[in-house]
Amino acid sequence: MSGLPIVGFVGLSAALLAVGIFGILTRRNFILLLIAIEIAMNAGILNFVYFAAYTGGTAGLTGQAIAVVLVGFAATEVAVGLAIVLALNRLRGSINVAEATELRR
Amino acid sequence: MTLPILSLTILTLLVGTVATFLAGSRARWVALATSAVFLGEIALIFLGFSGWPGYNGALVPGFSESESYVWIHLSWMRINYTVGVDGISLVLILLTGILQVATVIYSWGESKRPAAYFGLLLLTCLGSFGVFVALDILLFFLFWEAVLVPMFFLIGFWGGPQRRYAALKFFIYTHVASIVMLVGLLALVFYSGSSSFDFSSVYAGARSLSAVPQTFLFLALFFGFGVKFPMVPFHTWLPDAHVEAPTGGSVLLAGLLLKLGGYGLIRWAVEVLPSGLHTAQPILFFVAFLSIVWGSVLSLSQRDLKRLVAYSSINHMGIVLLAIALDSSLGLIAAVLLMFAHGIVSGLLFMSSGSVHHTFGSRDIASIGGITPTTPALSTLIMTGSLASLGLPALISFPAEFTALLATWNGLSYWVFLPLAILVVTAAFYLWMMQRLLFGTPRGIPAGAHDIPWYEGAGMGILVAFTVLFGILPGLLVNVIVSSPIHGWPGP
Amino acid sequence: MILEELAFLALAVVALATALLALLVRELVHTILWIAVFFVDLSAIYFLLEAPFLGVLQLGVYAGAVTVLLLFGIMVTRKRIFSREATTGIGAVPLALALVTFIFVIASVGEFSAGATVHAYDPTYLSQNLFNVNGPWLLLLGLIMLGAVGGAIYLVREGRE
Amino acid sequence: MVSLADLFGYAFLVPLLMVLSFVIVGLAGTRLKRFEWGGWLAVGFAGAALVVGVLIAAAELMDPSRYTNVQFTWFHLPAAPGVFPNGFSLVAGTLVDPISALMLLVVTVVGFLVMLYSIGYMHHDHGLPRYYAELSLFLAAMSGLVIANNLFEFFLFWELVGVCSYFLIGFYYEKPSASSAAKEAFLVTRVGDVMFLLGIFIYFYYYATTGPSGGWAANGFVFVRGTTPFLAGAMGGQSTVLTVAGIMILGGAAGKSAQFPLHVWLPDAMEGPTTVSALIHAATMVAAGVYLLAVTSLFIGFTSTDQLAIVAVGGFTTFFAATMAVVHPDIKRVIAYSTISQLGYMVLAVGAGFAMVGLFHLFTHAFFKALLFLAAGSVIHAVGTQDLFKMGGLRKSMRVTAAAFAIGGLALAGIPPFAGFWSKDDVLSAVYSQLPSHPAYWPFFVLAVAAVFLTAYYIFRAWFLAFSGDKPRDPTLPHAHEGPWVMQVPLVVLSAFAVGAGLFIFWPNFQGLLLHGAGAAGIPPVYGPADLALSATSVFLGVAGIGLAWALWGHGKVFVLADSSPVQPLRRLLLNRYYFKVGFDWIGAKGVYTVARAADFVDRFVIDGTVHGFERMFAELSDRLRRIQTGVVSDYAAYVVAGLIAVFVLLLFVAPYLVAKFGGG
Amino acid sequence: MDVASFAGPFLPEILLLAGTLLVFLLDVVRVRRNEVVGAVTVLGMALALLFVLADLGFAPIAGLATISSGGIDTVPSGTPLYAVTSLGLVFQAIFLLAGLLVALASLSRPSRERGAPIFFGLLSLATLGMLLVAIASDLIFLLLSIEITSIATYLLVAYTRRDARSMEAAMKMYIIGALSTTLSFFGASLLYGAYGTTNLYAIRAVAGTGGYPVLVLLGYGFLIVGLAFKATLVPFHAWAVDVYDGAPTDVTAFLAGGSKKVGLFAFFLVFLGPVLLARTAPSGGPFTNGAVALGPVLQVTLSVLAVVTMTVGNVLALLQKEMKRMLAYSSISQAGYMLIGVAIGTAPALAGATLQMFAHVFMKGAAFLLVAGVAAWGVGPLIEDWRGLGTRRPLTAVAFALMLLSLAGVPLTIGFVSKFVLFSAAVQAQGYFVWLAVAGLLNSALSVFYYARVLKVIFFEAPAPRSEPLGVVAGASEPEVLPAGGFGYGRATAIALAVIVIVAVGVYPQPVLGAIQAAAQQFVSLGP
Repeated sequence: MSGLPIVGFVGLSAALLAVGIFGILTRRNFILLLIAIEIAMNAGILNFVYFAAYTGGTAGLTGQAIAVVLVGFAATEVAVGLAIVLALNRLRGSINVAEATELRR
Repeated sequence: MTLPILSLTILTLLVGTVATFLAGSRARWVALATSAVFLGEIALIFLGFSGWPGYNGALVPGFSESESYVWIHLSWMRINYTVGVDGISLVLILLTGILQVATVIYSWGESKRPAAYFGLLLLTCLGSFGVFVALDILLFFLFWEAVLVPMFFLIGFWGGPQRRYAALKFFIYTHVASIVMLVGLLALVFYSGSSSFDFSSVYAGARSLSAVPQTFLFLALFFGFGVKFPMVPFHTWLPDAHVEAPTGGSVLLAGLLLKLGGYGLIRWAVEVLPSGLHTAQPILFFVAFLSIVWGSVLSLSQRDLKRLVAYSSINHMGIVLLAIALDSSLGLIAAVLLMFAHGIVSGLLFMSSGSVHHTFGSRDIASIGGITPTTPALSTLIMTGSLASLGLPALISFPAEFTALLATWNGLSYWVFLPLAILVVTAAFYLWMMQRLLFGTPRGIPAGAHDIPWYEGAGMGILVAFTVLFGILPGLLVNVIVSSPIHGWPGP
Repeated sequence: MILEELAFLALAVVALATALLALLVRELVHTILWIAVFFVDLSAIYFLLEAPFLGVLQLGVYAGAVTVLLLFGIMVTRKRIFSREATTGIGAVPLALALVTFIFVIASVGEFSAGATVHAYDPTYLSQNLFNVNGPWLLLLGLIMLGAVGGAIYLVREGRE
Repeated sequence: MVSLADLFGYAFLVPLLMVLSFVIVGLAGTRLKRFEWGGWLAVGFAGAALVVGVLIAAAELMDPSRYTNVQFTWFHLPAAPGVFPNGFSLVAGTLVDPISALMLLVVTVVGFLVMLYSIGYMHHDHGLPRYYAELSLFLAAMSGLVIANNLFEFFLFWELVGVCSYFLIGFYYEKPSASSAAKEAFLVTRVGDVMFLLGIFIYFYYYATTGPSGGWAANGFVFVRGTTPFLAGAMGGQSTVLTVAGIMILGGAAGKSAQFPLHVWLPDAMEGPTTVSALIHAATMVAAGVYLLAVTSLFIGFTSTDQLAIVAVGGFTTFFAATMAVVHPDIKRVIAYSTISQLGYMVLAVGAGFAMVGLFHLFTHAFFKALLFLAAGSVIHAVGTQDLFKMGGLRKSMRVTAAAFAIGGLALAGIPPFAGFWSKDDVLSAVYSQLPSHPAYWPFFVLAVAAVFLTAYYIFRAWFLAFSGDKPRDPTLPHAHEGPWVMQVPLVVLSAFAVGAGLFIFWPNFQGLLLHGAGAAGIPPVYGPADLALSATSVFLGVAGIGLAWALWGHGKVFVLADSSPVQPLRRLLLNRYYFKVGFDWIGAKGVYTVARAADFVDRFVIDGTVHGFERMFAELSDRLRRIQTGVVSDYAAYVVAGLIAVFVLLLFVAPYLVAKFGGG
Repeated sequence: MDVASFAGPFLPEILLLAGTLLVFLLDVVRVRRNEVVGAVTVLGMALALLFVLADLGFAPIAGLATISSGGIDTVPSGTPLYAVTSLGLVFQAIFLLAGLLVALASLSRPSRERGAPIFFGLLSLATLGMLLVAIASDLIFLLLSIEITSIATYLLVAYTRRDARSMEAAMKMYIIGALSTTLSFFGASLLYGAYGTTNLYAIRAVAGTGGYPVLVLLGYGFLIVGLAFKATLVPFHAWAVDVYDGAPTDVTAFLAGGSKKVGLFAFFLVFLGPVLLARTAPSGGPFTNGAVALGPVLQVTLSVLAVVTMTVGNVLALLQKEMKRMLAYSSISQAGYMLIGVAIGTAPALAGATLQMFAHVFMKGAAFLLVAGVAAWGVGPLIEDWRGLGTRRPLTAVAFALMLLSLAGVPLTIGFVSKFVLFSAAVQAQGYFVWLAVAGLLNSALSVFYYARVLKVIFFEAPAPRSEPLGVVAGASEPEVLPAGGFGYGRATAIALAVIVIVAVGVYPQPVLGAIQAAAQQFVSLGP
């Protein structure tokens, strides 16, 4: 099976990473931040899958295996993030990260 | 059977220091006992120096007594605990012993936390002793820094009103300098292709370097040691530290700490980097002349007695630097003599400044004066110290300054006129000080002021005795200095 | 061939668009909607890349579990489910940073020759790889989850006291 | 059989005795009230020293060709390549030779007499233990200087006598003027000392390899008995650096002997007790400068340029100091200026190449000048003032003193047969003998001759003011009376010397002393007809001076110059000592002190300010950087991304560039 | 393959895992007494440490060793995910010591605290993650192990559930941490794309021979940033200050003393191959200078980061008024020193950096533990509040002074030895690395400013009259007396242990330094 456009794939993951970063930098809602992180994370996973597909052999399989593990990891990370969101919401009544600036300077 | 006398001495001082810290109200007795034992051990070292059987002199070539034990051995760095003495260190060790006992006796009446005070005094002396005997770069640096900490506390806890500022300034100046020095010393090891930090192998390795690396190494080391000297313009820590330090601290600061710089420069830079010294000579001369002039001229404008003496120290150490920079055996002998002399004399002067402060509650020579009728003994001591400091014959500074200036003439011919002319200024500020403080009509003397207590007199008396002894018989010291092989002194 | 490329192009555009929309829409619930679409879209890309197992996993874990989790989070932290995000604009600096990062990464693509072969893998081999050779990864993942579960439960449990 | 010559090795006893006196009186003086606070003890020691000194001098007189050197090594440096190929030694020792014996005689005699005199003169003062201790130390140092056998040791004692002088001038330290004068004396002589030191260095350096027995350095630069000075023998005469050395030695001598332009301290040194002035500032210490020049010229030698310089300084000072003495109202200062002037004669003689002539004048001058001072001291003791214009008529109540002062004055004025005549005449004729070969000496010779007139005038002006007339001009003065016997005996003894010391020259043994001391050089010229004329001229000038003094001041008259007189500015100039002191004070107080204050400012604000500037810079930087810690996590994320980009830039652009340019690692 | 031979090399990890599981299990069965769970944790860590030390061959316990010395320090064949190296063992010891210190100190926490099992469980889990980092030989294995530690520490920071400050800290740490993780994995994916493998030894081999595309540079760039989060390098440090400040102080001690080193050891693992080996020219690309090898480029980059980190950390610490934040900044600057070791990449430099990390556990970790204990006495958060501690609690003050002096690099302390070795190594490497030594030393001079300031406050300033200690009525008794009672045995033991190590190793470093040097030597000599 012949290749899909290489620029496209790396471009897509780079773009997703950029979108994720952009989201992390601009959003103030913790949950949106979590979503942005997941978008960026998925860019990495996509890279692994893509490179796995083009590497082939055992090494290629490894890439897919990494992707599988990372999907699980990302979900776990979100769970932890949500726990913090809930605790933060309980303590401050807000999940706006820009408002939590008690620690500074 | 060899007696590890040097390690034994370090151990004695260590134990004595710890015991003093723990001794509470009896600290001064412990300190005195330690000093006495220390003096005894110095005597033993002197004996060993002149061929006392049972000393392992040949271990480190050129050093009469030496000991060496493995400390840190890695594949790329070999550090030993190596100590040894030669003539130069022996003279300065003697200075350490004298100043220690004099300071302890002088401070007999210290009432603010005496245990810690005496302990810190002993610790300073321990560090100085270590610096003078260390023949390994790490050991040297270690003792070097070990002097810094007790002095920081002495200034910071027992000092005058500005003590915190002064302590911090002292610590930071000297610390930055030791850092540069450390880089220089490390580079000395590694650039000379040696993995050993021992003096002898560094000596062998570094001397074979070419002129350019030697110069860079020398300049780094010179800066490191020079701040301790202190050389102008890195000297401003000294007046502040002296003014704020307690008397005992001042004495050791001027008497020992400044000598560390001179000793370090001789041992670790001049001896091992002859080409470096040769190239850097103009810089050294410039700094030396600057220090000589600056210290003297500034002394003239001081109102605080201690500050005046502090600036005069800068002037005297400038002459030491000049003598070292001359790169001749005569100059080096003069430098060591001068360091010894300055140690004793500045100790005497700082003690008398302290006594003036204790007695009259001020050291401002513009506001108190004519103290001689009130305190004849103190007055005599101040006079003795001042005259010794301005180079009166039959007192210890004279042979030293004479040799230094003679060496300067030999090396620099008519340039000697500058330090010579400054001798006049030096005389001027001491004389003016004496005129204002000691003579004239009494003023600013508080009611009930009486002459100094016995212990202060005794402490200063010891120094006066040595001032006169070695003033009349400088040959005793010179014989010691020249009796050991002189490392690569090329002569002019 | 063309078809696949076109499909990829479409999926990529959708992925980007949904990702952006998820972050930019003002209603949080819409965000969840868009992010769900984004996950599904990615899963489609995985299928396109002959990685069906991953595609399924993506659907299950992301489009299913994570989305629900996020929705749950929004529900707990917002009084009204359709509350609006008090967003703070876009900002030039973040945009620039993101763009520069993008440019740096995309610039590296020039290294690759276009049109390599896409290899397909049998999920059986994948599972062998995953559980045999690279088994420790899963072990580590398990440890991560152990900590996450223990800690997260502890954190959240306090809320009910 | 013990001969007197065995004493030579024991010359060190003289300083040793006085050191003992110093130590004992210094430590125990306060408990010796019964012995005049240790004064009698000091007199005893001085007496013992006198005995030794006289015996040594006598022995030397018996056999004037003896040189006896005893020494030990002070310190020794082993041979090192470079300047001191044979090593370097400094030694200490005693050298008894004709000139040191002569000087030793002067020092011990005057020292003993002054010490004795002090018992009476100082009786009412406080701090006597200090006084006697310091005076003993001075005598120790002075006798040490006299018998020193090398320049280094010479310098050592030279400095010590300076310090003793410092202490004794400042004896009345409560008086600001006294402590100020002491400081001034020390400082001005210090200037000379510094030059002296440089001279020593030059000699040491240049004779390190070329001196006798394979390098002077190796055996300690000892003054070696020889017939020719080193300069002539080893260095072959002229060289720039040796000229400089000679000038430096002259500087040292000028400082000590108060020669122009370092003369300012000596008049002020009169703040000390009169006994001190007599001993230190007339007879011995100030003469040390001349002694130094003599020793140097005999053992080392001067170049001809040096000689001219010495002649110039000496000749000019002779006249210059005498002019200031002419107008001064203070009895001690008049004598002090006279001392400067007389020292000028000695310097002149040494400079002209006749060291022994200079020393001869030194010898006689010591006695008559000490006599003058002690007589003046007697007066001051009696009337409690030094102001000549308040005195008058003292002749009646103080006959011994008046006579002594007159004898001293006649000796000073150079009236035969008093001591001063013989020696001063020797000086003048010695210089005169050099005039044909050294025409440049002419002006200084003329000044010296002119000074003879002034000398006679001012000293008799003083005599007339103090002793002639009927009663004191200031009626508030206490009734004058002679001092106790201890004060009178020295006056009598010294008077005898003032009369007879000059006649020694006719004693062959004494002549032998001078001849042998001089070695080949500096033998006094043989008298000829021209010398007789010169003698007559100088005697005539002396008599004329006395006559003028009698005319103006005799019989208690006071000569007052009209305010409008054209010489009034000159008088003011002289009274203000040519404004030298003012100038020196200005340089010291204003010039140097201002520089010192400026330096202090630089130290505090520029150097320390720079340090504090760094400190502030770091504090500022720290404060700025702290503001990036906003507490907003999005900002932190932005830093991470910015850092990411920075790392990319580093990795892709900067680092490759640096590595390519400088090489890695 | 029997169980013993399989499990043998991993006995420490297994022991610790068992301990962790046991602690969580205790929570389930509702045994929540602080002392009990704490003791279990301490026991687990201590046993693990024992075996690690045995594996390192320390004489008295070498008989316990589970790995024959021949079994380590050779390049693993194939592409295994983990390999025990002696440097790894050294680091395991360091990590375990850090964990042990914190666990010991935490024994002194209030025994009624309900979350004790969670705290100790997360603590040992985090430590376990660190142990796993130390044996990683695969990039993904490494990153996942780091994540174990990260996740556990996020939750540890948030552990005091009712404290808004620590929750804020957890939030910040989580967000920046997650971002960094994302970037790390992205970087790993690029490296995977470039080399087709994630095995570090394989990458090392390829990078050493085959040149590098820009993709590799980008991959390493991403990894630098991702790992820099853990190692708190500037400018990726901003979170650390707030988190160190806001987190429960014992946790801060763990973060600063322990988990920070994970990032730095990861630098060792990831970058040492390229730094050491990859000196071949790149294959060309749009940005690279065609003739420059990978290694020097990475060295320069890491050097710049190191210098920036220590300088900024120190400058920021200068004016800090709060004790914990001052220590946090100091900790950041220390990371810069450690990174020097990687940048230089020689065995001496690695040894120096490793010793520095070893020292840092006892200096900074113990300092935070001490701060926590002092705070429990009612002393405020500001440095000012420590006034007069020298007279009121001399022993504590001296211990703290020793730690600060050690941090400042004063001789006869471990901090001096480590810096001495590190900077010696820099000078020994010659070239521009000498300037690294100079920069490091100047920085340590700068650091003296703020350490000395603290010492000044503690020893030279009179106690503040207003900061009445807890339980003392104002004016009722002399205000100079703090409430009775010390730190508690656990904390006191931990601090005493730290002080002993600081001084003992400072005086005679040969045993520790020798072992580290040997390990570093072997680590560097690994490779194709």
